[in-house]
Amino acid sequence: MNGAVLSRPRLTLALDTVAAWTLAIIWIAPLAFAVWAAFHSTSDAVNFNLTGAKTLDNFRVAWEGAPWLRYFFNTFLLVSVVLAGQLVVTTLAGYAFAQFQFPGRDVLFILVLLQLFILPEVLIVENYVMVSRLGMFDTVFGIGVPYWASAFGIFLMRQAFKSVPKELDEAARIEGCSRLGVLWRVYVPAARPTYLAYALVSVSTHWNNFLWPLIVTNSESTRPLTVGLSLFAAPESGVNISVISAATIMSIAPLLVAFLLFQRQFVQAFLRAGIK
Amino acid sequence: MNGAVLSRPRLTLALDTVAAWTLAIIWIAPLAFAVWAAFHSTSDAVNFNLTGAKTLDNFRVAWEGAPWLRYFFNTFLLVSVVLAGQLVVTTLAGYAFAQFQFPGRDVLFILVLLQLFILPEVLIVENYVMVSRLGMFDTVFGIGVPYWASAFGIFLMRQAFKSVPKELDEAARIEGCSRLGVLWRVYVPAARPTYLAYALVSVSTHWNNFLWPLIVTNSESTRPLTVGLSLFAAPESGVNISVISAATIMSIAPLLVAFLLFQRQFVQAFLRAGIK
Amino acid sequence: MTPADAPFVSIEKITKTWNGQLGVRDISLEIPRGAFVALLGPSGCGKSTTLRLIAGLETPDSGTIRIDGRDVTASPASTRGLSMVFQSYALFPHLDVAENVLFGLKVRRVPKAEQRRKLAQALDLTGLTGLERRKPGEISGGQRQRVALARAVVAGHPLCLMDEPLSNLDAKLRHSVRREIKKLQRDLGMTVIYVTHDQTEAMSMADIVVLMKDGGIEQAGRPVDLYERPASTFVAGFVGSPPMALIEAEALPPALTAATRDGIFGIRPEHLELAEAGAGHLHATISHCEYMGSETFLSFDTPGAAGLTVRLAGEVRKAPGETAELTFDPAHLHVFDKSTGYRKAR
Amino acid sequence: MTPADAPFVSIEKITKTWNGQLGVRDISLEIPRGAFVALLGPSGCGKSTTLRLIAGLETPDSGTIRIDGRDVTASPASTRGLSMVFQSYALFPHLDVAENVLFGLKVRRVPKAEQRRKLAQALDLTGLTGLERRKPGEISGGQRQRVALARAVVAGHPLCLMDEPLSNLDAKLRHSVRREIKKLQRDLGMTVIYVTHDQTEAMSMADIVVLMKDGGIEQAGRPVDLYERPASTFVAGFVGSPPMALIEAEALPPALTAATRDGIFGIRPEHLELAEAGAGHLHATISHCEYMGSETFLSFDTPGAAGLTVRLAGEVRKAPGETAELTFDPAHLHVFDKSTGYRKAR
Repeated sequence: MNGAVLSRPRLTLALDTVAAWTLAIIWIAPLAFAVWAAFHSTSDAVNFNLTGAKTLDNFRVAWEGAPWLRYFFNTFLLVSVVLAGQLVVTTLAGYAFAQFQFPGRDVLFILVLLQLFILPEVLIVENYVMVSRLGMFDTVFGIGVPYWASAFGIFLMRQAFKSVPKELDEAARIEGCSRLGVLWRVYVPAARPTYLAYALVSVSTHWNNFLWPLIVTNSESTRPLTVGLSLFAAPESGVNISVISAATIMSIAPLLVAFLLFQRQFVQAFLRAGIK
Repeated sequence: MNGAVLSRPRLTLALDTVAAWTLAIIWIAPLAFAVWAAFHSTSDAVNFNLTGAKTLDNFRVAWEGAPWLRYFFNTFLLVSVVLAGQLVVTTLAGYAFAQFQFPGRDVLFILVLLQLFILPEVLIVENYVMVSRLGMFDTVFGIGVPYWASAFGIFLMRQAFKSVPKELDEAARIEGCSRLGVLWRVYVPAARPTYLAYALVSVSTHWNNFLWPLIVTNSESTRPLTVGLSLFAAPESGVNISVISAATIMSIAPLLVAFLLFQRQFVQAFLRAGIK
Repeated sequence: MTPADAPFVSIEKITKTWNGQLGVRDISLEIPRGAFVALLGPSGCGKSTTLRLIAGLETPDSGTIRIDGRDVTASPASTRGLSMVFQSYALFPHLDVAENVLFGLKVRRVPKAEQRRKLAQALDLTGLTGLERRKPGEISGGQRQRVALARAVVAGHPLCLMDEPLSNLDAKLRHSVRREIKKLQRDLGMTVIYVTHDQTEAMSMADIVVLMKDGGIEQAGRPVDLYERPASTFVAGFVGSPPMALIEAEALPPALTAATRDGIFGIRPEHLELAEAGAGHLHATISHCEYMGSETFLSFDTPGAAGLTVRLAGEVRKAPGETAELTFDPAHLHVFDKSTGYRKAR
Repeated sequence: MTPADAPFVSIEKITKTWNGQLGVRDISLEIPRGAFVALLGPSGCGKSTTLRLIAGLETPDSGTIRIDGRDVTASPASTRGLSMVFQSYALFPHLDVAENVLFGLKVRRVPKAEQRRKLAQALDLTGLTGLERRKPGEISGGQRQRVALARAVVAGHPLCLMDEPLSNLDAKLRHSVRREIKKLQRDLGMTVIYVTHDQTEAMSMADIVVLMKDGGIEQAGRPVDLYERPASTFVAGFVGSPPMALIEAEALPPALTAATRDGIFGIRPEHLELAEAGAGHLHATISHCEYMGSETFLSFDTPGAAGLTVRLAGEVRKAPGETAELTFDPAHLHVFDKSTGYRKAR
């Protein structure tokens, strides 16, 4: 888009840049505030005293306040179970919707879309009854399984598989591949950026998820980070904003570190999934 | 994909169909249970008594239990404010990311992606502090504004705009369009299916959203449906599963009706946004 | 297994429709072993459908397809023992050149040593040696085309299907790759079925040209048969560059057309000449004057005659709008039936 | 405003690079009003870049572009007063045919009545009347091409740029649309700058052919100049179908090359003939035999000669591998400098 360097649109460009940056700053403000509060005393934090002394005390207090290692492990297990199930289910379902003609396909696809409308949160009472009946209350599977058949994931995979040129499918079949062989050797590799992008979204969503785990867990051995954090931060426990911020930063630190470390790959994955 | 009708993959096809239907049934089970429970007495509902008599009592009880009309209006206002803001912001930001080369573009895009990782829910305490400082506590704008700069929406629009052939942009410029003219006359119409699909996802997400409105509202005049529903369904209020199900069905009825009425258009929008 | 003179590929009364839309109708064709057969025709004529039916990418509604004597009508593509070159080349973007070429051998679990040997051979044959580790996105269009060819020949299948393999190349490259494909086919003794809409490709490469129209076969034969004895006005107007002019009886002197007043008369550009005033068989107005370097084509408009063109050596400068007279040796006239368009016995 | 004989479009010492990658280097070109100019060359030669620079879709690093005497080097595309036909046609998929054609007039807020009048005119000119309400997805490739043409002519801009407008059409259609474009240009008196990689298109349509190579202009002139006096071996090998054969001095009898032992000698296919045994200037092996209907091209391999081809009338059947002798009139030899490739004065 070299046209953007033409003289006339320069003003538009400058305005756009300023707007974009303002937006970004507003956006990042809560995170920035959390980081800043975590390293300062409560009085400095609530008074926005920018010259206050830095301290690590908040982290020490937060760390000692709850079994964080157990929570980290639970969350890690949870996102793994969710992601593994999602990858299998969305791949097979996405492939079926993208490339097969089977009876009732359109009705099924409408049901999938319906899930995008009626989010599980609103049916939380009914989901709770279901999970209890299936004996999965207070287990990692109980938290994870309802998310396996992710409508968004199926939609995304269907989209990625649809964008694979039909000739590649046909060429693979002529070269001797079975239906599943074509899926494995052609579609899955072609959708790699989409897989990576989807995995990132899934991991971060379930790392951050709160409401459903809160309802379905009631013991320390299954409780994920977010629920632990909310218990820790509940008004009854009497901890202050700085300590809560420290605990929050601790909870999202693995995500943040992973994001910063693999930034380039993440961006690539999103860009490439986006270009298709 | 007529190849699917070949003799050998018939078995695969049959298996796939059975699997897809099983999946769909498990999927739809909570919703089906909610509908069923809403029309039956509590004892029939919890005992899964399939022969129990139908009743509308639950709806009567639920309707009288809370100011639902006010809640519907609040939710309607909320999703409108959110969607209107999102359409403007995601269009401009998506266009900038897709077609402009400006200083700091990549850093900004990384910040956008970061929002996909660090969901607002986890920074809920910090968001609360921010919104209170800006004087938007307990207002519709307070609930809605944090969602305007939707990372997912920006990403989606960028993707849709990227998929517009460069020649269309160039042809419009040669025919006399300015930069904004090109956006309005070429990119926005080309992205129509994406807009429709995104609008549907946004409306349903914010119709269903619960956690943030719960925290940011504390009066009947701003409280949306979901928060009203949760107050109504809270254990302290002592209502039973059948009445809760009736209230739930009532809350999501507008979405369900809209979905069933405009099914064909919705599916088209998703399919066409998907084909790109 | 089969007698040596049996056709290698045989199609019997194949019909294929989609929701009532015609693909091909009741076509039959026999292709001898080792032949280069071009399926030629305008878009929508059914040539690609025919190729896809042979490949097994579509199943016919009725009819039989035999390859090497075996009835493959219901067999999936993967078991038909053939290779195919796609218009888009259909290279796997995530695999490098070597992996693309070896794709089929890997699927069929051919031993590694044999894979290596065949790869070296195929790359050598197509002049790709040294590019093994490049991805398809990193090589030129012409090189991609060769990778597709290498993948088609590496398995050593005796039958290779090609779907407009040259249409994504530029004019220069098209000409040289045309020769390479022809050479490859001859050297390896492959049977090639080649789909194209370009009569130049079909005429210059094929042993047998099958000209299709509206889902049926209009004429099948050697290139020279189609050129010198076109079976219908459609063939006459499709083959040749520029194609045959078609003239109504009324536009010609009665003496020439006395025998068949209900005919359409065809004449090739090379058989038409400019005549002195008063000595021509036809009066016409120049509509276009196209200089091609070694020759100039003068096109004419006149009522009752379509595609009148004269081939003149070197540069000739004439302005559109001038009138001229044309003459020809009546022995070169082709006669077609006016109502059916089919050739009349002559 | 400008004297009648001033060039309509003039390009002066234009250079454009992308991150060090060459687009075009220091090219200058003058285009008279009403001319049909073809920018010809292999892919990557800079012909499309030149067109996009004139259109205002790219800005040059240095140099000046003038249209109708006005310096437009820094003007955006929308103010240059020209129209463009894209290779992909660039029709807006959400607008119907009429809205596509009128797009520019609507943007410029031309009165409705005038829009209607111009639309009717443009549709009539391109034979699209009756298709006004169809979407681009509902019409054929050839019709889409016409919509793009109609959109280009409706505004009445005196300059129209075309970027390989025929490359998405099939061979038959390409030939007829070629003539339509030429006729349109002549009838409307437009100045057309036409990019193509196909020398046949360039030679048959253009008043001036600009042959480009590696970002520079190799030769600009009338088609007959390029064909009969190619400025370099590149031009000789690019223009003509088949192009000129290029022969090293060592491969020819010393008597013919005595004057210029350090030359490369070129000869056109139509000037080569098969000779009786012992009477030829060159001995060569037949490598390909391509039947084209009205003629057959025999290609030959021999050390020191590239692209040796003889044009023979009608069908000639020769097997590759046979040897033959070739003769020619030495007056038809073109002589090029061996080291630079440029034509030697003759």
